[in-house]
Formats: sequence, structure tokens, C-alpha cells
Amino acid sequence: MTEPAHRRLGMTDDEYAAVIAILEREPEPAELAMYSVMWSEHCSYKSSRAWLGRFPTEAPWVVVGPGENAGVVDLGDGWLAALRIESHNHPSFVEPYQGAATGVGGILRDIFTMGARPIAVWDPIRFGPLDEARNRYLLKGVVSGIAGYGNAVGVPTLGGEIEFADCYSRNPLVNVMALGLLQRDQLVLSAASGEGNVAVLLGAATGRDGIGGASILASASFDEESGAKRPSVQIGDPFEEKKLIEACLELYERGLVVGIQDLGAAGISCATSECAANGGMGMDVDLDAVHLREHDMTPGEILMSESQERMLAIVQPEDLDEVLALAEKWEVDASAIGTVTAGPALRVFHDGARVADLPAASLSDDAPMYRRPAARPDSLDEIWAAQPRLPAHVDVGDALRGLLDDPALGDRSWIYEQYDHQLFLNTVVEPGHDGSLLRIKGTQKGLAVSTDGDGPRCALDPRRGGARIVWEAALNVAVTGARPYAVVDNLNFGNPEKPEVMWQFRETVEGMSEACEALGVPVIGGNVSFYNETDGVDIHPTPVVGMLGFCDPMPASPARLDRAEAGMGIWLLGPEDLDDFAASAYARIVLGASGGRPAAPDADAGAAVVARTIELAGWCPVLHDVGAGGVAVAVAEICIRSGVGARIDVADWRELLNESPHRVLAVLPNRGDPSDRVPVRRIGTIGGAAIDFGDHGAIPLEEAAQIWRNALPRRLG
Amino acid sequence: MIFRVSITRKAGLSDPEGVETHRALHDLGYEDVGEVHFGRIITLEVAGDDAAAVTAQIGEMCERLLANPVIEDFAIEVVE
Amino acid sequence: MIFRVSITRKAGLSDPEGVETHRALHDLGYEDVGEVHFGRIITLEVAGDDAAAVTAQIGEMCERLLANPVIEDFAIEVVE
Amino acid sequence: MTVAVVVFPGTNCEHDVVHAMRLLGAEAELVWHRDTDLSGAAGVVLPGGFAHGDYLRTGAIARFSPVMDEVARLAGEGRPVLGICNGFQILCEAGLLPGALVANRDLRFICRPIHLRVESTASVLTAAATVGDVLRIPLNSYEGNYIAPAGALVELEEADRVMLRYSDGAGVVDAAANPNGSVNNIAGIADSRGNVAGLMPHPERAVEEILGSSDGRVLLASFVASVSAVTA
Ligand SMILES: Nc1ncnc2c1ncn2[C@@H]1O[C@H](COP(=O)(O)OP(=O)(O)O)[C@@H](O)[C@H]1O
Ligand SMILES: [Mg+2]
Repeated sequence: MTEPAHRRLGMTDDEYAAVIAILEREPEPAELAMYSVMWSEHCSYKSSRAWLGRFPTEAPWVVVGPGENAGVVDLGDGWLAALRIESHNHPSFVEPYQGAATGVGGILRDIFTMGARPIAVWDPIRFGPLDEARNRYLLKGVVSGIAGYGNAVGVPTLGGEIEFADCYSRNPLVNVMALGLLQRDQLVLSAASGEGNVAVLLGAATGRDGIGGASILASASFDEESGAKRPSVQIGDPFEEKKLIEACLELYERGLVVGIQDLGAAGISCATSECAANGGMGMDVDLDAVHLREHDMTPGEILMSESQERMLAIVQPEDLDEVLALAEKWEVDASAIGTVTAGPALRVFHDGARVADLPAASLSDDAPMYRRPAARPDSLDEIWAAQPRLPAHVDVGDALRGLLDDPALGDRSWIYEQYDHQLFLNTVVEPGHDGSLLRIKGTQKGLAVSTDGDGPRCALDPRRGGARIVWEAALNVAVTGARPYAVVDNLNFGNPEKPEVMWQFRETVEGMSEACEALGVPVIGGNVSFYNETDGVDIHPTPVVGMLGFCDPMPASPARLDRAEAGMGIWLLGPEDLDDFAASAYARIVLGASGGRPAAPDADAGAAVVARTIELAGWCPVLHDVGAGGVAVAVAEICIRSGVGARIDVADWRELLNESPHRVLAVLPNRGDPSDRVPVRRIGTIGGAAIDFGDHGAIPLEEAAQIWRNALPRRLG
Repeated sequence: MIFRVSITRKAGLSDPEGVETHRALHDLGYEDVGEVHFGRIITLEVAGDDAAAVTAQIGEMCERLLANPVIEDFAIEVVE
Repeated sequence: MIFRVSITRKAGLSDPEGVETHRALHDLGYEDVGEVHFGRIITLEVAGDDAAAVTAQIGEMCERLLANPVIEDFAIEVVE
Repeated sequence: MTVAVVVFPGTNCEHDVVHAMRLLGAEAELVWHRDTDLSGAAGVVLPGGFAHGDYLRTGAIARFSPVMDEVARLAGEGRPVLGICNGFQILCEAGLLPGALVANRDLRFICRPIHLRVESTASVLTAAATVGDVLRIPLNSYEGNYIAPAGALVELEEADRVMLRYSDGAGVVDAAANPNGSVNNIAGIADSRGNVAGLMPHPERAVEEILGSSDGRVLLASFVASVSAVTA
């Protein structure tokens, strides 16, 4: 029973027929390999493309929207910012250290491919519960992989996110986002123009790394069989990447590249065909010129190899010598492997023989596109009906003992203190607050960034959940004084061949789009990761949003969590929904209740709160958006970080633990009053040695701090 | 008894540290040096007299903690 | 020929990897484990046929580059 | 008066050091590790990062870079030479400072501000400070754990060449205040003449209040002053 080659490569019979129609003949082995990977879910977005068009992508400041390696926005005075997010979920499950490390390497290449210097990384990550040793091993491996690669390559990691849920036990999520900065005239695109120009392969030698990794690991479910499919693990080399970054940036500075493309999934075949297709040209590629790590590699292997730390630069023949000399200075290997032709053919030669000859554009443009059936889950109405049953009275002090001990709510410094988060001397608000804030030296400009996701809430209502993470991210940057400026999204979902999963996907895109429209922020890029399913069990629909905020000028002394002082007033901005407990931390962690329907965001109120928060950031010492754990946890975080207690007076305990959206805590000297246009009320005063909720209980500050600080260390050692 | 565990990266996986050290040795003029590969040694003192039994136990330690079976091979020798 | 260089921390100098691994092994219930020490293995392929001469040359590489004589000892074996 | 800031492949704090030097009024220029002439430099800084990826051993490969002979020559002439973090590791490997730096006690990378107590002012890095000063400066390293053979250690301590020790905010030097296991809480040392200095924490990351602290200024100002003394 020998399965036909195309099926073994994960290609359907119809897709195979399409290849034959394009070539008007049976494909050669190398050609089949190229189509199989380029038409995989991971590379072609065949199940998602039809719906991603819903995202709003336009704004006057958008320079490069979705489709390129990274989105680019205009910051004025010649400055541009590049942003991109990617997932490395399956590789990180196979080998957490290397999976996460190579994820960082890949996202950085997406950034400097645009001509930008990468200046920061974020790591939204998700695992199963930490009482399982395997999950502890995965978390430690992923965090040290991000630290090991990010610190050594010399790009600071300025934050991220972490969540825990059973559905991530066999399928952890490791997303990585990177931000780059460049001057307008340095912008480069991945297009090969100019017949006769030379394609130069820069960086690491090509070996048998992750052959078919992209297609097979990221495009098929992860079950016992995949042991067999498992590609050889890729080893990240941050040193090679660092040299590559410096070499490429100098190439751009000297104006030596016409176009450039990083090598990721499908390696040389993807990079050469995309460069050619984007430039409306063709290319002749000579595989004998490729510098190999292992000899005796087949043409297919060389074409498909996903060896890390490689770039393909298109240069003019007269510049070739200077390019090679510059590569040598940086101790980066370089070889001229191709020539741009009038096209449209991509022709690949090996040992003098032609091993592939196909229309370059067909690998991307002719990829299949599926409008897979979507169906609302039958169980939905029951789930929505099952609102968490709330007790009449709650001791909020006790509730905090449980909430602050949750590894996703407690102090995350165990993670981010393993990351260099200060390099480049730009970090004004470091990880440990809401959004992180960077300055742009030599200007008044500031960039604020936050990554946010919420698996449990999106599982209950993907549309509202998807919208709410966008609103939360907007507030996380607003508290630093920055206005929401651009969004990238990472859509982590289960098996798209299941109608329920497709429904979740479409609902999520709709919800995120509505929120972005209400905020007037364009989506400038994203990534889709399907087949996050293990043994038939899908993960929660888990969209993750990366929000870029921009301020000019930046507040002189931006709000922080640790600037509260005795006597200052505590104010709550924003609308209130006392019953929004579905998927709240209190319901999940204290009550163990999983059902209900989260409240819908309110576009007008939300936009008003964001606007007012940005104004307050100019003069409030402390601003903190209310997220998981509600007002109680937000107050506790401010008290613990500032080393002083607080007295809170509210009528109903639900005001302290509900998680209705669009709310911010402002702490300010008594004369101040933040009210203006948005609902605001004073709820208490900073001071004392306890976090005291009056009739609703209290907890000594020291005890709260202890519990909060130990939440991760006591589990991870 | 004292045991020595040698842990080396599986063949075919890249070894950036080996590559850079190879480059450095050549810069220092040692042109005869070919491939360079890195690994770790862990020496363990373990109470017990049945070498075979202890070796088996150390194999288990390697699988669980000392080595990373996905990308590394290991070998165990009795030193004394 | 292929040589194996074993590099270990000089006795008396702290070896955090060793200490931490000892702790981790005890956490996993391997109470019989005593001292644990970490070291590095470097496998070198060197052209030449006079094993003694090459070994001497590798000794020089260790003194200069591969080991740090201030804190490390090294040993060289011929593998093949 | 120019400070040469050496760049090895893998170095990443070079621009930060230049930025800080200029804030303190010094001229600073980047020098590639293959350069072999530093005669124009009044002083040298080896900045932090991961020279040669920290492969083999941190600092091990970098010490053979062509520029290092020049660095040794300037050090011999008594010019100010400063190694920060990876630069400190390189100076130790090169034998310009005693001892070595190995993995942190907890085998985790540490990036956070720590406190340092000034122990000696007999160096180009601490001349302008006062013994007992407590400075809050970021630490950022995996291999920041200082070790030295017993003999060398005694010599360091007796010759008053330990410039900085890890302490708590009140200046108490004890095990609890030791972030990475360094022997005797040593964070920075100098050579016998005090013109070659190395430390693990990053003073260049603490020169502006908006970034959290300016306690690094007194150290870099000492260095800049001794550099100007050379050229004056
Ligand atoms: N995986 C992580 N890596 C780095 N920093 C993290 C990670 N998870 C959380 N953090 C940091 O901890 C702080 C709190 O995170 P979080 O509670 O998710 O913020 P928010 O609720 O405001 O979105 C943030 O500064 C965030 O960047
Ligand atoms: Mg927040």
C-alpha cells in the first residue's frame, strides 16, 4: 500500500490535479515538494484568506499593510515603525527551548527584512496547568529559549502575556512579536526587480533542518503519529542572527540591496519564488552554489530546508563584490545562487540538470483557497445560560488570597527578569506594568506596546471575546499616554476542517474588526495558526492582539503602578456592569464556574474612556486598567507595587470582582479630579498597612505581597 | 561509585558552538582541525555496589533530567 | 583522527550546574546521588597520523583556547 | 579626548556606552575588533553583549581578537581600560584581571536593578565615588558569578582591589544581597594599578532618571575624568 507521494506530503488529490493543470504535466519530485509546502495551510492561509479581508487595514499613517513580512506605520519626521507577530506553537511542544528560540529568530528576520532595526520582542505564551511536571518543563524551556536567543541576539524582550488552561497541556501556544524602527528611506521590500540582478544567499549553511517542517508541523494536527512526521529539530544560533542583522542593516545603509527576503517556511523555494513573483519577474537558481552544512543533500532537501538564520538579497551585478566583501567583514557566509530573469518561470538547476521549472507566481497566487463550512455549536445556548452562580456575600480579602496566588495573576517577574528588557536605553516603562513604553532617542516620540489574549472568554463568545482583547490592549497602551495606532493579530485555533472551529474563527475576526473600527486602528499584519488540536481536542479559540500605541510628545513622567502614596485618592473611570462574571478570574479560580456569556463591549463608552485615559496619563502618577480579577486585583497590584495599603468603600462586593470592560483606576493627589465626559467615581484612598474593603473584608498588605510574589516561583522553583 | 555521563548532540543537528570554535582554531593557525563538536560531561557519585543497577538508574536520570532525548544522545561509563 | 577533550572545573571552585543538578536529582527522588560535577566535551577531528604529536598539539590548543587554565583542568583521549 | 568602544561580533551594548559617554561629555568612537591601532585612544571600554556568541566560554574567543594586543598595551601604559559585563569577562580571559565569571547560582539569566556598595576608590571607575556609597544599577547577565582561585582572591582583598560588592539598599553586604553567587559578593574589581577595571552591572544603563536611575553616572564620570587626565 504505497500512498501516492503528494498525499504523503499532505496534499489533496484535487490540489495535485491543480498542480498538473498549471504545469501541463506531472511535477518533478522537487516541484511537488515546493507546491506541497507553499500550498500548505501555514504558507498559503488557504482556510483563512477568505475571511481575513474583513479586517480594517487602512489609515493615513499605514505605510505597509498586511501581506509583507511586517506591517509599517509612519511616526512622522521620517521615522517608521515595523511590527509583526508569529506563532511557534508546535515546534515549541516538540522541543521548548529550541522551538521558542527559533521563533524569536524568525520574527526578528521578518522585521529586519523590511530595513528596520529590531528594537524589542514580546512573548504571549500559554501552557497547561503547572501542577503537571510536563507543563512546568515546557514553560521553563520556552522562557529560557526566549531569554537564551533574545538576550544573545541583542534585542530586548519588553513583555508578553501568560495564561494557563487544560486545553494547552498537549498544545502550548508560543507567539512572539517584534517591533522595529527605521528611517523612511531605508524601507526595503521583498521584490526582485531588474533582469540580470543577482540573488545572494546570506547566513548559515543549509542543512537538513525541518524539511517540510512548516507544512507538516504547523498544518496537520499533532497526535501520536507525528512522531514519525517530526522534522529534525532546528537549533537556533543567535550569534549568526546578530551578525546577519548588522550585515543587512549595513547593506541597506549603503544602498546595496534592491530587494530582500528572509528564509522561513519552505526555505529557498519560498524566498526565491516570492521575490520573483512580487517583482513580476522570474529567477534561475543554481543549487550547487548554495553553501551546505551536510553534503549529499538532494535538490528537494536543499530547496525545502528550513535551516535558520538565512536571508536572500537581490543585488545589482556591479555591487556584488562590495556585498560579498561586507558579508565577509561581518563573518557572514554569502553565495550568489540565482539570477533574476524576465520570467515568469522559476527554474532551479542542480548538477547541471533542471530540477524545477514552474511559473514563480503559481506557488503563491495559484494556491488553493477554501471557504470551509462554519457552524455555530449546538451547545452554545446552554453554555450562555449557565451564568456563574454568585454568593450573596463575599469576603474579598479571602477572594484575593486565591486570585493573587494564580500563576497568571501573580507577579510575572520570574519570567521577564530572565529577559534583557533595557538594552538600547529606550525602556521608559519596563515589563511589570500595563503596556511597556519606549522612547525614540533624539525625539519627543514614544511607542507603547501591549499583547493581550483571553482564551477562556473567547471560548464562551469568540466575537465578544475577540473584541474585548482589542479594547483591553487599547487601554494598556492608553495608560502610558499613547493612542492606539496599529494592531497585529495572531489567531491560534483548532482544526479548521471542523465547522465549529471555522465558526469560532469567523466570529473572532468579526469581533476584532468591530473593535478596531470603533478605535480607528488599522490591522497591519497577523498570523494564523490552525490545527492546534491534540488527539481530537481543540484549544480554546485564542486570538492574541499586539497593540502599538504612539505618543508625541511622550509624557514627561509617565504613570506607573509603583507611584501611589498615602493620601492619594483612588478613582474608577468607565461604565459598570455588576453582572459581568462569565470567564472572570473570580468565577474561574474561586468559584470554579466555567459558563455564562461575557458582556458585549460598548464602542462609544470604550472610545471615550481610552481618550480620557490618554489625557490623564499626562499628570496622573498611577493609571491601571482593570483586567482579570477586577478592581480588587487592580487595587492590590497598585498597593503591592507601591508598598502602601488602601481603603476602598463600595456598596456591593460585585463592584470589586466583576470584569466589565472599559475601566481604568486612576490614583492622584486629592486636589485632582479626573472626571470629564466619562463616568468617574471615587472608590477609596491610598494608605495604611492593609488592602481594606470595609464590610467586604481585608487582607494585610504584607500577606498579599507574599502570595503575589510567590505565585510563580513556588510552582517553578 | 563514580560514573561519567557523556552527552552529545544527535548527528545531523547543527552545532553553532562547534562551528565558531572551529573558526577560532583556524584563526589561531591550527589548520589541520576538521569538524568540532560540543557536548557535556556530568560526573556523578552514586552510593551502591551493583554497577549495572546504578547504570540503569543513571540512564533513567538522563532520560528524565540530565539529557534532552529529543536532540541529545548519552553514554554512561563507570569511572571507579 | 578523532580526539575527545574533557574539560572540568578545578576542584574547590564553585560549580553551580553541578550543585543545581544535585538538588534537582534529589527532588526527583534520587537520594543516593552524591557529588555532581559538570564539564564540557569537545570532539575534534584532526588531520595527521602521529597520535602523540597531535595530542601534544591539542594540549596546546587547550592551554591557549579550549580551556581556561585558571579555573579548568583538561584531559585528551584518542577516539579513533 | 577619545574613548575607544570596542565592537566584537556579538557585542550589543556598544551604542549604549557611546550614548552614556557622550552624556558625560566624553568623545567616544566605535572600534572594530580587527583594528590594530588604538594609539588615538586615551581610554578603552569593552562593552557588554555576547562576543562570538559566548561560545566555548564567555570571552574565550574574543580575547584573541587582533585589537586585544593593543588593549593590553594601553593597559600596560596605565591608560584607563574598562570592561562592562561581557567586557569584564573578556578582560578576565585575557588575563588583564584575575579570576573568571561562571553561571549564576540559580542558573537563570538576571535582568534587574541591584544595589552595589562602593568598597574602594582606588580605581578609574570609582575614584569620584565615596567608600560606602550605595548605587542602584541594572545587572544583566547569565554568567555573572565571579570566582577566583584562593590565592588570587586573598591578593585582591588585601590589595583593596575589590571596587564594588552586591549589597542591599542600606549597603549591607551579605548572602541575601548576593544575586548570582559571586564569591565575597564581588561585583567589580581593578588591577593592581587601578587603571584596568571590570564590573558585571551596567552603569551605562543608569545615567538618566527617566530610565529609572542615574546612579551609574558617578562611576562613568570617574572613568571619563581619568581619561581626560591622560590627554591633559
Ligand atoms: N510571558 C511574558 N513575558 C514577558 N513579560 C510578561 C509575560 N507575561 C506577562 N508579562 C508582563 O507582566 C505584566 C502584566 O502582564 P498582564 O497581566 O498580561 O498585563 P495586562 O493585564 O495589563 O495585559 C506586563 O508588563 C507583561 O508584559
Ligand atoms: Mg493591564
